[in-house]
Amino acid sequence: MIDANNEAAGKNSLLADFYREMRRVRTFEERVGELFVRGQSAGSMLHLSIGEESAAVGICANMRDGDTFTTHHRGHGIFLARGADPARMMAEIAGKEAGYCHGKGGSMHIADMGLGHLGANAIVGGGIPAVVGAGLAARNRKTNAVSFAFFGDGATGQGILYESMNMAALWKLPVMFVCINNQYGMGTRIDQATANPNLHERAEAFGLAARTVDGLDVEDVNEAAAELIAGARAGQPAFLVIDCYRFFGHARKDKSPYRDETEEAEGRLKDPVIRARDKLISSGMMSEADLDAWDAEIATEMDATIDFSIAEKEPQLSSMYRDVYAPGEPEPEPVRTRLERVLARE
Amino acid sequence: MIDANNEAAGKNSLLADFYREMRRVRTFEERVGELFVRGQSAGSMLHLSIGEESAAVGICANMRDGDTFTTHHRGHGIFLARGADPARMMAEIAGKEAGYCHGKGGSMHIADMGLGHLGANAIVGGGIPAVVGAGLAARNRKTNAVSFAFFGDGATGQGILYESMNMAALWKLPVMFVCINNQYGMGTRIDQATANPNLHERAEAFGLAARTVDGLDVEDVNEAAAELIAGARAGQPAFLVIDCYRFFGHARKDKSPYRDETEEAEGRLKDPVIRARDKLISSGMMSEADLDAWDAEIATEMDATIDFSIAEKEPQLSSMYRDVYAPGEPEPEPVRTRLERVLARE
Amino acid sequence: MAKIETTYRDALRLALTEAMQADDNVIIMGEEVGRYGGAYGVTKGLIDEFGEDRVIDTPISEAAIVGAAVGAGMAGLRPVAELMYVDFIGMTMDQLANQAAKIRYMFGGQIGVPMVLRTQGGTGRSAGAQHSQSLEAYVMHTPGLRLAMPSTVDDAYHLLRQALKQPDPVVFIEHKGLYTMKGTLDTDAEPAGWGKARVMREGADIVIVSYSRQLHHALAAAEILARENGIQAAVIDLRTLNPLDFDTIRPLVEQAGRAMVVSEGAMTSGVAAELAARITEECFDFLEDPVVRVAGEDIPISVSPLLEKHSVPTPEFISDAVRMMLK
Amino acid sequence: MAKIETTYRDALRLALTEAMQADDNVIIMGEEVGRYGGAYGVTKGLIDEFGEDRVIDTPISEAAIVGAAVGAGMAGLRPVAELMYVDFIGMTMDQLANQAAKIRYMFGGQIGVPMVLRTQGGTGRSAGAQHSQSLEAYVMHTPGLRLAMPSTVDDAYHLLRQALKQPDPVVFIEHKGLYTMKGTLDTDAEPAGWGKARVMREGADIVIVSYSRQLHHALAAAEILARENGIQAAVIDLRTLNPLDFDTIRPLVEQAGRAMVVSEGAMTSGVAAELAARITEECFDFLEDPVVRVAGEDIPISVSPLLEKHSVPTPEFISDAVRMMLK
Ligand SMILES: Cc1ncc(C[n+]2csc(CCOP(=O)(O)OP(=O)(O)O)c2C)c(N)n1
Ligand SMILES: Cc1ncc(C[n+]2csc(CCOP(=O)(O)OP(=O)(O)O)c2C)c(N)n1
Ligand SMILES: [Mg+2]
Ligand SMILES: [Mg+2]
Repeated sequence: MIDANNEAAGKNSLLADFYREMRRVRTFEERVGELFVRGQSAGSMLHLSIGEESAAVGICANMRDGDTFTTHHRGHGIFLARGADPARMMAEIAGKEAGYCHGKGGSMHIADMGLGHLGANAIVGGGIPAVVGAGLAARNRKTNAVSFAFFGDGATGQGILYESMNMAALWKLPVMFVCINNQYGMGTRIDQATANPNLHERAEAFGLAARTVDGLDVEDVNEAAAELIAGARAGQPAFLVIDCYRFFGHARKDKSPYRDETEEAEGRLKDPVIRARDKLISSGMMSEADLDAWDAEIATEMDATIDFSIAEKEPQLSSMYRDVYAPGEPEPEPVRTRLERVLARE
Repeated sequence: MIDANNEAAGKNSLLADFYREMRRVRTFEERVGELFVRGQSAGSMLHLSIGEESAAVGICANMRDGDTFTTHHRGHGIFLARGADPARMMAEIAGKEAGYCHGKGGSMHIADMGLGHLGANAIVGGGIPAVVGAGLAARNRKTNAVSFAFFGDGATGQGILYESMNMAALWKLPVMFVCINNQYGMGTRIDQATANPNLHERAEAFGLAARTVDGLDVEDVNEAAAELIAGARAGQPAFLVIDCYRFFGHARKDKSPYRDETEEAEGRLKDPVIRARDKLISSGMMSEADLDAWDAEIATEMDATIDFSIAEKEPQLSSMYRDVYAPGEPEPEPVRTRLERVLARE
Repeated sequence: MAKIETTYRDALRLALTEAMQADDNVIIMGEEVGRYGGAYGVTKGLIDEFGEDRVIDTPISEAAIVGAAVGAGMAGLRPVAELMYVDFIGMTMDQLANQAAKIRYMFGGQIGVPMVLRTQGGTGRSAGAQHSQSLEAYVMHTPGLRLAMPSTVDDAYHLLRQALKQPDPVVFIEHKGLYTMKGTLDTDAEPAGWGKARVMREGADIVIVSYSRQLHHALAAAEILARENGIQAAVIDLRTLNPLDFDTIRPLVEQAGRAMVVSEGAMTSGVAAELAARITEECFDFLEDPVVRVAGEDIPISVSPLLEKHSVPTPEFISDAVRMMLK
Repeated sequence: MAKIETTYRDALRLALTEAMQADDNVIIMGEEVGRYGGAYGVTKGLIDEFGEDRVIDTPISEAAIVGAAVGAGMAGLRPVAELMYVDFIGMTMDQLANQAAKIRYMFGGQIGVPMVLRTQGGTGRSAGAQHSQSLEAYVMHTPGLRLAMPSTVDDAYHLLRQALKQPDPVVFIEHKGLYTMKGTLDTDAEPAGWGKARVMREGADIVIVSYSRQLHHALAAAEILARENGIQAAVIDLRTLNPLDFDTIRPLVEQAGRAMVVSEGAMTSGVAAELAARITEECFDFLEDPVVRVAGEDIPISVSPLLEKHSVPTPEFISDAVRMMLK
């Protein structure tokens, strides 16, 4: 977890920290893919954020304690960049008891109140309006917190985004909308989903501070984010589009037959991890060997998440009825219990 | 029903026709108010379009045979301007069998397939997406028709508007969005509902041709409408905001305590009916006496709608189960019949 | 305060006022709840007492209103969101059923959504097909959502106070036909507990289970039956549909051997179906007759006052139905 | 064409293809229905045959997809809108329940909305709480909406063809667990009529009423029961929930004296409640036991495959329940 405003304290340059964190995200996602291939993930609805690391890292570096955020179905990287424990994440993705949500949520429903993560969402756009409410809470409770909604370009098809932006602007809430434009919603390219792909213009029309930044360079993302987030914290809600490319298929089984290889090859050149690495080396800030050492360290860290998640146990069947309602409330009556009761007639 | 493109055939100037039609709308609405006061309306959810006549008349004058439209809860004027029979409208508002919808719809659910009226709506924004579908039908069936969605400023709070605009622009549909900005949604002034009241900017951001016109002068509305509708017919969907003022309360019982009298008095100066009348007189096109004669004629016509609607009978109770499904399909079983059957045990 | 004569509407407002006085985190948000005072006047004056930051007029954006309430609830507020008509719930069902209802569960119990969604439903104002529905079945069918439907002045106050203490999302559906109803409210009296049904009338011949405005129709029917036919009907007010209090229903039905459920919602796959199925399961051996469902017709509601009236149960219909059972 | 061996998925595609060939007004619209071929592959290749004007990829805008289909249907097309998961119905409920379902009625019979909303639901892919639901009860409770839920390869084709001839809006819910199921399809054979249930298995001891994937669980349970306990269970596939064919159910239940309903949707206020209530009303004097509801637990669905599996009825559970009844 990086705090871009408190880097003096760190021993590395900010860019090095960014690189390290982006590499962690990428490696984690690669391991998620592996978990699936090994048949150990809960299902195949796994959406990797490879290619989008600068969005996760560049934004999260500007978050503060108390800030809150919601993410989408492609949110692993964001949560990791905010400080999540990758082992508990992987366990959740495997549907295990040791996961963040005890195996009930999975890849698309990870949350952690400790880190202000109000939850990933499997409904495109579903997590967006919550930040308006969190923004109201921040305003009324004077916490000085900002609430962030992360979502993809596809979510700009959802009406609730506009309702939420309108409210945020009207009430001058400390809210930040982060649109990760990876050019695709499943098989639909952004220009096949809208006549005007300059998405930030919509936000402007509602009165938000809005811009688009190229996600290739994490430092650019960080800079744009820092500026807009400062505004948001002061009551000018903002909207940032981060342009990037979805390196792989929509979910684990999608081989992207709807786009050609040339396009993919070009898209993958837009690699924020490699870009940061090249910059670190060419500027002489770090050597290739140092970076390789980091990468290896990270690989080890992430390998362990797989072992951990596989070794952990499945949730107990009895936990099924827990947490529908608050602790202390009666659990829903199991169908079997009901039947036994109904059929236990004299 | 005026056809602005075919006025050579008419014996009056276009402005005179506009005036006449706007007066008919206004007088009809006044009679609706009277019906309520006389306790003869079905309920009190009656939303009068007084002050908005130029929108109804200026747009409808540019419609053609085969064009379709949806309206909102304040849609009497639009339907009338499109050629509705005011007596059958009034009967519907009274909940009578002789009404357009046989007393099932009422003020907020009048429709008429003959005139392309796909229906008024009691859901704010509820009728908007239908025009996207009607636009698709026009495109695929090559009918050259435009489909119009009429709605109030308040409907810009509904996400479905943005979803619909995006689709219309993406598919280049012959669709026209008409936003009647009467400055209020119930007790909420437009600037209390959004940070940026320049509503047409939102449509622009989605790729629509968009502008705002002052509704004071029906000729301005007609002109703006003609231009945008021509574009829409050619596949450039459009959005027109018509600025006006809601002269009276939201519905019949609302006395608008949330706005002060000065504002109301000023707002009512923005009167498209009086403006047209003044223009006709000052330009010498028509004399005051001629216009008075028209007004009197219209008053008589509209008075008759009240008598008609009061004299007509209520729908038959048995019609209750009709039209849930298509003719020929079994009607839903009445609860009473079910009970009789269930309790007729040997 | 003790006992006061008041209305359903004012009792609701009192509950909101007291809750807001007691806890700064309670906020109200919805269309026209502030300056206008609420479409049915429930929140009148609250904006003056509590200010714009706590009584928040929103744009006409039902989905985001509910969604914002979800986020507010997660972030430490106690939002009371208002949906002007329950008929508009369709726009909010994703936020309500996929978000509010499931957040605690999906996130493994980390957090709940302590919000109340106040709304109103039902017939009686010639408001037509899109403003007259009784859609509680959608809510009752959604695990994770509590559902309260007050029928009395007393409960307008007490149930709302109780709803505001729940850790989980509560959909609180008032009835548009009850706002002007007068009654006695004892704010100090120990109310019936949250999730507990109330026996409103004793009677050994049949048990009528109802809620919201139909409770009054059931009581009226019971009066008619007692007067005209000497039939004694017990009448139970469910008060909440989730939790559902079966312990109050069971012994009475076992004793009477006959039960009827009365609901304004459409019959098919509605609340009445659940209640009938449940009573049958639990009391099968005691039933002389099948549990009778008296519910809304399976049709949209017309604006015509005549058709509207007969689209849902009337006291006459209920008493007829009881007579049909007992003849 | 006559008899072919095919899959549920391909049978659906065949029905769409033939309908589109027969009528230019049939269009398909939805997310990923074109170039991608549908999230579950049902519409694969159709865009090549019928072009972009008839197989329309939409933005991710469920509410407007349904709303546009309503307008298209009113304006002369015959739209087949696809909702990728029935879990997303929450965003469309206003367009579906307040518009599509009520238009014919509100407008006094002037026009209908001949649209089909194809979608899929159910558990089985560890897709979590927001992608695994069975929400047919919301639809069944809404007057004006037809509801079809095919369980067999044969019905994937025939029911969809029939749905495409209906004058009223049809919600057509497939099951994600059935797409790869193989079976025989006879396109020439006279299918069971629209709105008619089908007896899938005879049996004198108990009648199990089900639909969609649970029909197969019920059949599997019947096999277990026959084999292990000599119990003969009749199994009925409802095929459509609106219309609901009671004439097929009644005589069988009257004969067997025992009935069970099996549904994947959550128990409370769900389809199983309606079916249980209805069977009880119609067959009360013939019932030895209360009608037993075997349905989804009243909880959200977990991503954990273990919890997911036990959140809905399994064949073992169904056979256990029958044994409990008959012991
Ligand atoms: C409301 C809703 N509609 C459709 C889907 C199915 N779906 C899941 S992800 C996705 C594409 C989303 O695209 P985008 O928002 O750009 O995010 P990305 O996958 O590119 O990160 C779709 C259509 C969904 N989960 N929720
Ligand atoms: C979805 C929905 N939300 C709320 C309402 C209640 N309501 C009816 S009209 C109205 C105000 C609409 O304002 P506007 O769109 O500007 O139309 P106007 O009344 O000014 O013509 C409201 C909030 C409704 N009918 N539908
Ligand atoms: Mg994307
Ligand atoms: Mg307005």
